[in-house]
Amino acid sequence: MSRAVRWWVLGAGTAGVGLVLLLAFLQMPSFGSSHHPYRDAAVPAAVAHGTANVVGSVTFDQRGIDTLGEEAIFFGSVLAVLVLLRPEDEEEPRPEEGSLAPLQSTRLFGYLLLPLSLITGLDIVAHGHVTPGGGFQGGIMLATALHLVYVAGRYRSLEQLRPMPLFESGEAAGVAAFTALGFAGIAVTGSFLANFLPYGTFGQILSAGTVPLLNIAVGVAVGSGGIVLLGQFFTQVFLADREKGSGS
Amino acid sequence: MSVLIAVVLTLVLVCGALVVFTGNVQRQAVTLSLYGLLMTLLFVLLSAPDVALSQVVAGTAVVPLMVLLTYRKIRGLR
Amino acid sequence: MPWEGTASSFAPVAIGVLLLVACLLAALGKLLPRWAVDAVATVAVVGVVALDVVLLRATRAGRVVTWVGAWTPSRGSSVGISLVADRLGAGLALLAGVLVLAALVYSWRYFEDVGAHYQVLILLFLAGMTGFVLSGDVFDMFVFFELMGAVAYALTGFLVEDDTAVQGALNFAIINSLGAYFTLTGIGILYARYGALGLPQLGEALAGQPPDALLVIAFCLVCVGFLVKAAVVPFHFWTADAEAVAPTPVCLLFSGVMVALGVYGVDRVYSTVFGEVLPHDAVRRALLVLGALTALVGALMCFLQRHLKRLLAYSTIAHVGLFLAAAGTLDGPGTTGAAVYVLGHAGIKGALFLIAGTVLSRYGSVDEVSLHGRGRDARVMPWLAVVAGLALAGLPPFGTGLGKAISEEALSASGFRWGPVLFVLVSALTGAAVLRAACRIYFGLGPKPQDDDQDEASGDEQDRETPALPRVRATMLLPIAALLIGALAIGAVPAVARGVSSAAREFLDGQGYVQQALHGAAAEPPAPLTEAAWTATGVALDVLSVLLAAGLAALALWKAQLPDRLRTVTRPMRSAVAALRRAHSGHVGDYVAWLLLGIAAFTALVGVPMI
Amino acid sequence: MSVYAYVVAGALLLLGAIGIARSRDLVHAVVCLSISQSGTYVLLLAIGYQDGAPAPVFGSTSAPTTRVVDPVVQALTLTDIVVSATVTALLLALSIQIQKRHGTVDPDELSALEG
Repeated sequence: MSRAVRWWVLGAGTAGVGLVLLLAFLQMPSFGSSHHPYRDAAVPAAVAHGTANVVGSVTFDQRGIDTLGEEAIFFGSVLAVLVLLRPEDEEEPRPEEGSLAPLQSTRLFGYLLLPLSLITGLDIVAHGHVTPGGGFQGGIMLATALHLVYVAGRYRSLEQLRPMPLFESGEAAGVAAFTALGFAGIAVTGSFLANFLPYGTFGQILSAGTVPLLNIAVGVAVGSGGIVLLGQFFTQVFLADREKGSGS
Repeated sequence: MSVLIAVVLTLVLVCGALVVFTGNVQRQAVTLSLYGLLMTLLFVLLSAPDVALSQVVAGTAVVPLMVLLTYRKIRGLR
Repeated sequence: MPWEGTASSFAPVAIGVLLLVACLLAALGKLLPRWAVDAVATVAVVGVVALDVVLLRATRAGRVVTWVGAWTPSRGSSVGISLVADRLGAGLALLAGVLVLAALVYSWRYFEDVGAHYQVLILLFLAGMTGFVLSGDVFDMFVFFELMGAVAYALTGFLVEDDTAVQGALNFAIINSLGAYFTLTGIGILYARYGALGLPQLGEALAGQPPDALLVIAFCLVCVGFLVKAAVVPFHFWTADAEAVAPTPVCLLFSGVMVALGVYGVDRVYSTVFGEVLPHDAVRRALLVLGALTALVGALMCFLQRHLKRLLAYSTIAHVGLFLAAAGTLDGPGTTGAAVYVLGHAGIKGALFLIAGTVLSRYGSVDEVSLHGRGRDARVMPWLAVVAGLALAGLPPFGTGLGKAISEEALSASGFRWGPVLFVLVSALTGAAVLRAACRIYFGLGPKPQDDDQDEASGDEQDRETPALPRVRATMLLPIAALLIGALAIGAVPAVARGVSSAAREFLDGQGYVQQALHGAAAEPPAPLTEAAWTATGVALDVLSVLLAAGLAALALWKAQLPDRLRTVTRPMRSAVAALRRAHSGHVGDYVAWLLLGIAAFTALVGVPMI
Repeated sequence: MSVYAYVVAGALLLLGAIGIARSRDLVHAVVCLSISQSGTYVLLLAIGYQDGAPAPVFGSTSAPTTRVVDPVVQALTLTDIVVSATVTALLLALSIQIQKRHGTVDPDELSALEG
């Protein structure tokens, strides 16, 4: 329909939905109220399972199948990007060489920050059940940290460091590990995704039963998935430069 | 409701409008990154550290980077 | 305690197996030959279908409740997520499994050069549908809804070489995602006041609450995502774009079961959470109005199409309107009619999409006009197409005819005289469109139509999805025949309709759901309904719509010889139709505008009469 | 002032939708979609907030207490942010393919799917 009609429909729709939302917001408990029934049950449940980071307990222990679903969405989306950006026959990805060499300072900071950010990422994954963080955040951090090699060096060295098939199967392995832990729950206690490991001492690294293991599985999946994702987009950009022959 | 949260909420709203109403995609990616940072600040103020960490990693770094790479690819194809 | 026991782990095992096999195929896909990938995927789906059958039998003794992670309720409350499989939910999961199996078998020969990624996406799609149907937690339903969505966007744009595929996929993705965000807003509003996400917990928390604005708005917003997925007017615009371009086996899944899950989502949320709070007649009126509108728009647009897959997509929209109208009566007979109609329609529409796939693979186009008489050499396919067209119009004893008859009976019994008229007209129009296309392509009936209007999306530039096949392979013919026989069995075997009626009454019993899921109360399934069977008026109305369909098809085939007087009659209608056609513009901005207006209108439709 | 946070969330949701409707570039529309989505994050976290309550993470110093900000909405939001980054990547990949196939990403020129 013409732009003018679309404006009218959009205007009416926005006004209507705005009014609807406002009416609902006015009847909701006021911002900052202390009325949180689900929290009153979730915090003791997390403490009972020895998980200091209650968010981690809710994500991986109390509402585990939600996170399994989110993992599957992540896995499906990365796969979809692989499918949609698969190089057709006339485009084979060969990055352009001889582009601008990075400044000396960038090289220095890049190579200094690389191990630092990798360790931080690993720490955030491993301590997901004790301090803020977890598999999702740590995984993406690891994925972006690896690309410091490209920032500080050349794209070719990054390519050698990350063979794509390894990370594709790494992502599948992470999701499979998460599901396998779910089945282990059935084997041990008869209930899917149950927290069957000992809960350890509250607040220590060895605590919260299966939550750290699930965090690590998610860290592996999200880390490798992130690398595959960014790799696909970088390959696409270099494809364009090769066709046009322009500097990258 | 503390004044600081109200201020940051207003900044988030203004920056969101900025992202929506920037026509050029390249500038929009940079504004999106700024928007991600403001959201991170808001989540810290709402005492949600996990979500702030998630936002700073995904919303500030990865998504704008992919938007820029997409923009570069589309401009290259034109 | 009623929550333990082996039956309670069937649902998570089904989802887990699908995910594990998907990961296996994704990791090893490149190393295995194509037949091995197909074999592994098919065996996995057969296993899940078997699990669904066992789960369905287990639900005969009452709902199978699974509290994931051993978070079984204590003193009537739990922080965990429940998967509640009642007979209707398990039946829909089984239907999804069977259709995915048919799609996989059809894809063996249909696609040549597809890597393991296609099978992995299909397995994830089944995991999403199974999880959505069996979940007893509204946020969990949202997560599996998103999983179905993300995988569906990829499957729609799978054939990236085809020009229109990717644009249809992006329109589908943007509109579905926006709808999902409104559902999440509704969940958030509900969570703010009641602090619960599980359907049983919410049902108990809402019982006895006065129906104020927050509850009406929360219900309407939660339904938005489901109504978009169900392709209900005015949220339906993405459907034709997506289904016109998606690979044919994927269209079978979209039209066969995915849109029906949207209607299921609305009904499940209403009957378990809002059933005691929002007055039935307000919600009934809204659903009936939306259903009737969707049915009419879908049927009219279906009759106007010449692109086979768009024709079938609009026919699906028309039938979703009928499902919503039938289920909108919110009583036993209506829900039974809708459920039987969904089962019958899944078989018939699935077969029709697969037939359209064979037309595309043999003749290289899905444009009815340019394929005039091209199919004369086909032997079996023409008769399957004609039978499927008649069955779509409601030919007894097919499941579609029985579902239509029960629904008409339910609507007129609850005082909506226009119900039977709507059902007969819409099924006749959609049946006529299919019959017209089949006769024109396979039998070359009617004069060769000249290409009059060029602006319309003809199916000519539709790229061939596979290299030209000399003749239709057995693995493509088998699923078509199986789906048709299945639809026939649903109508002919009386036990099916009786079982569905008992399942429908159990589905509507929100209190029983809460008591059994949260407090472990034993629940024996209700007795079947007597109305769930063929009746004289039902058969009469079915025969009437079949004859009407045949008449309309003949009229369309030989419209060139019509006397001019008759054509002037349709002059004013023509401008309205042109406006309707322009509204389906393929522009994502229009679709977003209609989405927002639709949300406001739906909320007003439910809420205003209650003030 | 108790609804200001919710109003900002609702505004972001609608702003994104308006952005998609008026957009002349599909990549711009995808970014607007992610703005809409961030609206739902603000709404969920605003619902979970409690005045003066600390974060729901207990260290060796802070003893476990239920007087913390709601952890459930945080769990829902944190996974959603990362996962939706990949769904946005999926939409960006689709828009790259649209550019390859149609030579344009402007929805007005793309309305080829007429009728």
